Amino acid sequence: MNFQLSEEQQMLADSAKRFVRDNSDVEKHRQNKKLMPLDAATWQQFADLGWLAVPFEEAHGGLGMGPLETMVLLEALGEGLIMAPYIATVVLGGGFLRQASAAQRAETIPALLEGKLQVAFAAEEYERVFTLENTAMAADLKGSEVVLNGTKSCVMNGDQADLLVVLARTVGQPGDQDGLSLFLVDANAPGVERVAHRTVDGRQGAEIRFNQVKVSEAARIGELNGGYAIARDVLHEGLLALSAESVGSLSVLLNETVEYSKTRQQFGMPIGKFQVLQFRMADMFIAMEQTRSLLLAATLKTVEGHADAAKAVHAMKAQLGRAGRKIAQEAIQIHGGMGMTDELGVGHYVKRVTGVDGLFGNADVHLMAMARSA
Amino acid sequence: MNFQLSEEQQMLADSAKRFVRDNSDVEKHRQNKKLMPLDAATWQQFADLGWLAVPFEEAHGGLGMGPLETMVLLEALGEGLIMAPYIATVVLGGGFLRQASAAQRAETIPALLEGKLQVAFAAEEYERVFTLENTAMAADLKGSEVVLNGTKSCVMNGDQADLLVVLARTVGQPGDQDGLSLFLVDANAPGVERVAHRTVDGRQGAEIRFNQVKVSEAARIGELNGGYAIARDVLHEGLLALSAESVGSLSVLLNETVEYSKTRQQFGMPIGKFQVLQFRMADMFIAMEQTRSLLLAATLKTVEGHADAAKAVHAMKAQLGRAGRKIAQEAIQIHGGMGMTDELGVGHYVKRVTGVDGLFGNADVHLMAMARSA
Amino acid sequence: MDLRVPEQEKAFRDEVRTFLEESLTPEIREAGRMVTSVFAPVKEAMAWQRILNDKGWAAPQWPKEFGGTGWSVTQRAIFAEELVRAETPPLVPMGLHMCGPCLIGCGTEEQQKEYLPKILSGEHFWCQGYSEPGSGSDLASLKTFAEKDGDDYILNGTKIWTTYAHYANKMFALVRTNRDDKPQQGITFLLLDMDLPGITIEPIVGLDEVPEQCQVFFDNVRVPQKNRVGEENDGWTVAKYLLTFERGGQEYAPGLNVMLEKIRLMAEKQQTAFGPLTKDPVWQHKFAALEADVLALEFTEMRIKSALSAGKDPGALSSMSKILGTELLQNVTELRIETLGSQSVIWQPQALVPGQEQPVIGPEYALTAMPHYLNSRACSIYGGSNEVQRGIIAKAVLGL
Amino acid sequence: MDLRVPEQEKAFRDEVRTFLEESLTPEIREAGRMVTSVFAPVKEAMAWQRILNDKGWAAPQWPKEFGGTGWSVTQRAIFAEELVRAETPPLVPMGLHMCGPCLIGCGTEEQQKEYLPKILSGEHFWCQGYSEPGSGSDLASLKTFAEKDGDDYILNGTKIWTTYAHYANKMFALVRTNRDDKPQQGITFLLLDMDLPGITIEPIVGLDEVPEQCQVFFDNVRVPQKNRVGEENDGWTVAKYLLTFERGGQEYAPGLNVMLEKIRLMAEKQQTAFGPLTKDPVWQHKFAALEADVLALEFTEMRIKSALSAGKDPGALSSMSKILGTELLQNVTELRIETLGSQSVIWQPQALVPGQEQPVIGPEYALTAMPHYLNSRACSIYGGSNEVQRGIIAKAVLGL
Repeated sequence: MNFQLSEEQQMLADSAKRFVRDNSDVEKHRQNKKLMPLDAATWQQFADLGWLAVPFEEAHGGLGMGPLETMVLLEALGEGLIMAPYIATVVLGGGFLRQASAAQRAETIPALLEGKLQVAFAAEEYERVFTLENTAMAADLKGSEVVLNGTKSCVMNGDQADLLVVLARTVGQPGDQDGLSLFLVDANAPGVERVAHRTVDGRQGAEIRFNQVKVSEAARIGELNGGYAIARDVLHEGLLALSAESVGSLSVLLNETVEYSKTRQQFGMPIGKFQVLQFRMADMFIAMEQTRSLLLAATLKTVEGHADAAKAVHAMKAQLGRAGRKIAQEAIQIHGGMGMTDELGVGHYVKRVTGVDGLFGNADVHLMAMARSA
Repeated sequence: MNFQLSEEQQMLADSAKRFVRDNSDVEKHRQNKKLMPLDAATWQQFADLGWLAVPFEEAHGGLGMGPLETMVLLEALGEGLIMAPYIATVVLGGGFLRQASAAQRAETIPALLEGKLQVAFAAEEYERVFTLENTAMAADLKGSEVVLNGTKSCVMNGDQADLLVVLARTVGQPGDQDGLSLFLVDANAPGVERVAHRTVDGRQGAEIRFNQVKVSEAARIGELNGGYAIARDVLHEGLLALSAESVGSLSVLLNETVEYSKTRQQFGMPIGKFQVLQFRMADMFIAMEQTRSLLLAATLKTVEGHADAAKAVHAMKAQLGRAGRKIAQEAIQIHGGMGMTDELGVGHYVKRVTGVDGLFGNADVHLMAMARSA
Repeated sequence: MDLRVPEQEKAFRDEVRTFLEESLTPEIREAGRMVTSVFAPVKEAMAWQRILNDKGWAAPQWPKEFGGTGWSVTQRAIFAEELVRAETPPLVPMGLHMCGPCLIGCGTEEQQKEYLPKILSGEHFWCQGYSEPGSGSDLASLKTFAEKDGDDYILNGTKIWTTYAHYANKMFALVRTNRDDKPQQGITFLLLDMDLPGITIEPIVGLDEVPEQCQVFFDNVRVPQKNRVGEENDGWTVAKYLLTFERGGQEYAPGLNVMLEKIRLMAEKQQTAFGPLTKDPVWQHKFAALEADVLALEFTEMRIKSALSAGKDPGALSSMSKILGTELLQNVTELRIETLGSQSVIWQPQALVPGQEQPVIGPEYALTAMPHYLNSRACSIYGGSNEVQRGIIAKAVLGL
Repeated sequence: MDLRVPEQEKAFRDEVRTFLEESLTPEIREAGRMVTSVFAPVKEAMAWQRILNDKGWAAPQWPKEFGGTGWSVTQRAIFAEELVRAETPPLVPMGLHMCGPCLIGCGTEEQQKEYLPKILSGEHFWCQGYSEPGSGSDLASLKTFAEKDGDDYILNGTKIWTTYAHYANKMFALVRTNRDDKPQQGITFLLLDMDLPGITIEPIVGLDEVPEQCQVFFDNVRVPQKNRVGEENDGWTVAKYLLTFERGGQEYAPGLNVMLEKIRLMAEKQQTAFGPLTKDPVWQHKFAALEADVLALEFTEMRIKSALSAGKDPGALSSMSKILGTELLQNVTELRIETLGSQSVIWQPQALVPGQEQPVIGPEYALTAMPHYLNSRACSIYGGSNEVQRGIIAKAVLGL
């Protein structure tokens, strides 16, 4: 058992922390009050730093790293509230593309590594509580083609994506794990209509409507009706990354709250001297460290293929929701009025953490998934 | 709308408070570490004070009062942690007997009013989460007789009872509201075997085994298979009484904790000066007053026959469990080591409040019942 | 004890309902439905106030001689409940609920005659200049100074969290007039025009991207001394009069019940893999726990009204109702975003501006959820933070 | 980073398991299963200690030269985990875990030779005389006074919450030897015999009706000065040495995991109207939330061990593990009584006394639930209350 970073991991962490020190996105969160195009310069920097290559095998031109390195990188990005769509394109997108056919891989991965391809995972649907198996959107088989009809909601990075990974139901009913299939769809294909929107956390997504969108057999990832297992495994890597990023953000929320409480004077002393606030900040600290422990648990169990890895991932996302809610709410309450403003960084971290619980199933969804995976 | 006690109710409250001032049972809770016989003298006092007659119609020799007066009386008894089995015999027992046939009433109510009859409601069963409809114990019809076989658990006052009200299943499956029937059974009838036990709250109950116990048709209360509605309504009155008693106990727990915190010195000052403890006691106060509000809601809605009365009763029992747990735990924590002793009253109040949540369905059971009665 | 409602109160409720039915315009109704704050959009709120004022119902809590309605405690509660149930936009409170009562209690007859009718009509739009950057919950530490100069005061300093200062033409403010007194003394209650030379207003953008609050700067602003309410250095007494006036405080349960019912309807539309979310026991459990809390608060508030009607001081119960009301509001808005999942993550603050025509992305009912969740975090901060409120219970009620 | 377990550690775990399998008697196993406190029944706990001592495993945390095992951090953790998983009764800690380390760190060679072997063998049964009626979490305020008189100290005062004083033949105590110093100075660490003239022991009955704690009175009790550990007035240093010795503190997760698994098995037996309780989503939700908390704590404790193994100070993580471990224990015992409903209300403390033959009323697995729930409320009080622990995090970790 060993919780020390390897030399390579430490280098990655150092480089990410350096980047974040010079490039915090908090100011952008303050300024962006309407839909913005992708920050191409930052994305190119990511490519140049080799970060886009992290989770890809060396045979595909990648660095041959995995969830541990993604964790190290994302935690640093979370500290700077960096909004580049790394999880959508590299972790989720890359995760699906690695499972795609040789032809699909050859067509996509080099472009992704160069920073020329944006990807989005179209999974959620309106008025359906998110779990993969609750997917309802139908994909109808017409000969060797598949026809997609329906709407995907809140597709993160869906507004910028060149390529969509669409989860749809080829047979069965919502609730069935069987009968789901995954398709790679050109985001600009005929019949694909995208309505871009901002999200509460300062990022962007899209509602994506599919109107008689035809895809060929070659566009499928994995077996017909066998998309569930692939989607689950890739999503779990996405959740690991999302949690790593959030742990970075939570640590900033805690630190900024503690520092603010040391300077803000009320009733003749710094509010950090009030015992009630001290205890609440101690509880914030505990909640954050417990989240970090579950992040380590879920990431290491996944990397090493433990039987209870999936359960640990669910536990982590649930903890992230619960601890994130608590830390965010306390951060605002302790900052008082200042915590409610667009001016201070704290509010933007709060909005990110709040948004994260709403993505890919909230704490309750994942607690129940834990119960089912027992 | 009016929340003031009537003159008659105020007199009852005053007399009960006087009794409790002179007769607190806290010392008995300290002394009784084994099974004790009924405190007949206290029970006779109850009879002499007219308290046993409170919920009976004047035609039956009662005072013609109802749940409001029971509330007033029980809250005072709860303040003194009085262990007399008023709820078992008068509220539940009396509630069932009032619904019994004229012959049954004539045979039982006068004795009850004189203090000569103890009653118990045999409802719970081992390894079955309590709801009335979850009753499994079977009552088999053999001609005009019914034969009872099985075991009832944790029958409060079951050790002292002369008369048992037994809820059993005449048809159907656990989960069905239909098919339950109620029987009056002589506690000393052949085939009835009672194993008395103490309960955590300093009271007593019994496991009651029924071995080929035969009862006649005349022993049934209400229609065959129609026991559910009667049991539900009587149980709701029992829960109102239990909650009123508990509100009395909770108010003592709060007061004793506040007073203790004013005298106990640590780090050079009374612990009640520490802001963290002040806030926690403020929250205990809020929890207690919210419980009192729900007690009023449930009692008044029941008395006036509002459509949502049953839901309010469930809300109250749930709140009692949640608030009681919180207040009890804080009372111990703030008392420190002294709260963990048999010596101080506080521990006995804690044990009562803790026991109450376990009786007739805990907070979760009643929250789900609320959801079903929506 | 009983919950009975006398016939005349039922008739009164019907009268209110009929009036609301007839006089609420579609624009006002929409603004009410879309509210995500205790402060409604100004235009619609003021339109609604004018309608109410025409009926004589703009300030039921005022004494009849100043334009109040003369209603009983119960009638006022019924009226407030019906406004909430009809989802009317809340009236802007600074004039009607804050400045007005202070003038009624402590203003001169001249001040009362000059200002009260214009508060009712909405001609004067007031903002409240209490908080300062250095004094939030600790008002006694305020520093904005008013120096006497002839018949005027000359004001220097700054106020913050001044709701709607950018819409206001009047401000009532607490300012320091004596630096030597004890902190709570030496404070004076002043009325001033917002267009006076030397006043600068800087809106503060909130988490919901709405500039609801402002910071206001005073640079040698001349305010006539006749604009003082009460004695010099005695402004604390004027400000505290409001507490006497609003004994029992605000009722939260009616609004919470409306929100719970709306959440239940939203949950019915959300499909899980096992049926609608309303059939999910975990959701039911959370919802029931909140329903129980709100029912308890409803009866706590009834106990307060019952005491007030009987001419008694509800005391401790009022102290806890602000804590419960605000924290349950926060819990309810939290359950709503949980109920909506990623639909609440979609961010369209522009769609909440009344009258805008751009199509909404996602279910329209999801639109207010996240802004309201975020905005409601402020409820436990302003108006005496809940830390201050718990301190009051500990000290004043429990004697700690 | 990895969770890999080296082969030699797997082999060690097997060795421990085999030993436990072979050496646990039915009586000791039963006492372990029935434990409702951190303190096991004395007779069985001491029998178990003698077996462990024969194997040389009674005090793995001690240095090898004093009778320890010389195991690594990981081996010690494995050993502790296996004891918990086998549900062995916990060893009485006052000698092995409290007094022993103080003597190892601060005792004279003579004291070490005299006492340590008898701690291991159980010949000396120690109790801890720290708390006093006036000083619980505030140890520095203790008042029991030791006056010098020739070669002796003369002790007067009283100690409280002295676990198992009525079984003990030795006490280690903190006593005041100088009233003029600052509170934390002027305290001396003394060893004394429990049969000295002038000592009176009064057992204190707990909520679970078990007299686990005592109050001990000293009336002119003569203690030889050679029984002092460390310097006079420097007892605080001796007592604090324990913190250095037990860096990282106790592990809670293994025991919590055992309890959770037992609760799951109990829940499987409880029938709701819709199937076993384990299929009830509300129960599942609560259980999963606790499982997540315990898994997090397990990894927090692994992070502590990893730091210790690397020779680093786990610092802040240790401060939080006592809070989490005790509060999760309380939550787990609470879920157990909720799972058992009225079965946990039946009160049979006599049935918990090892070896008694009276039949149990209700399911036997329900027997320990309520006593353990009640007893565990003490965990957040003793050993530095959780209020003290949160204060440490606020001050030492967050710098507040």
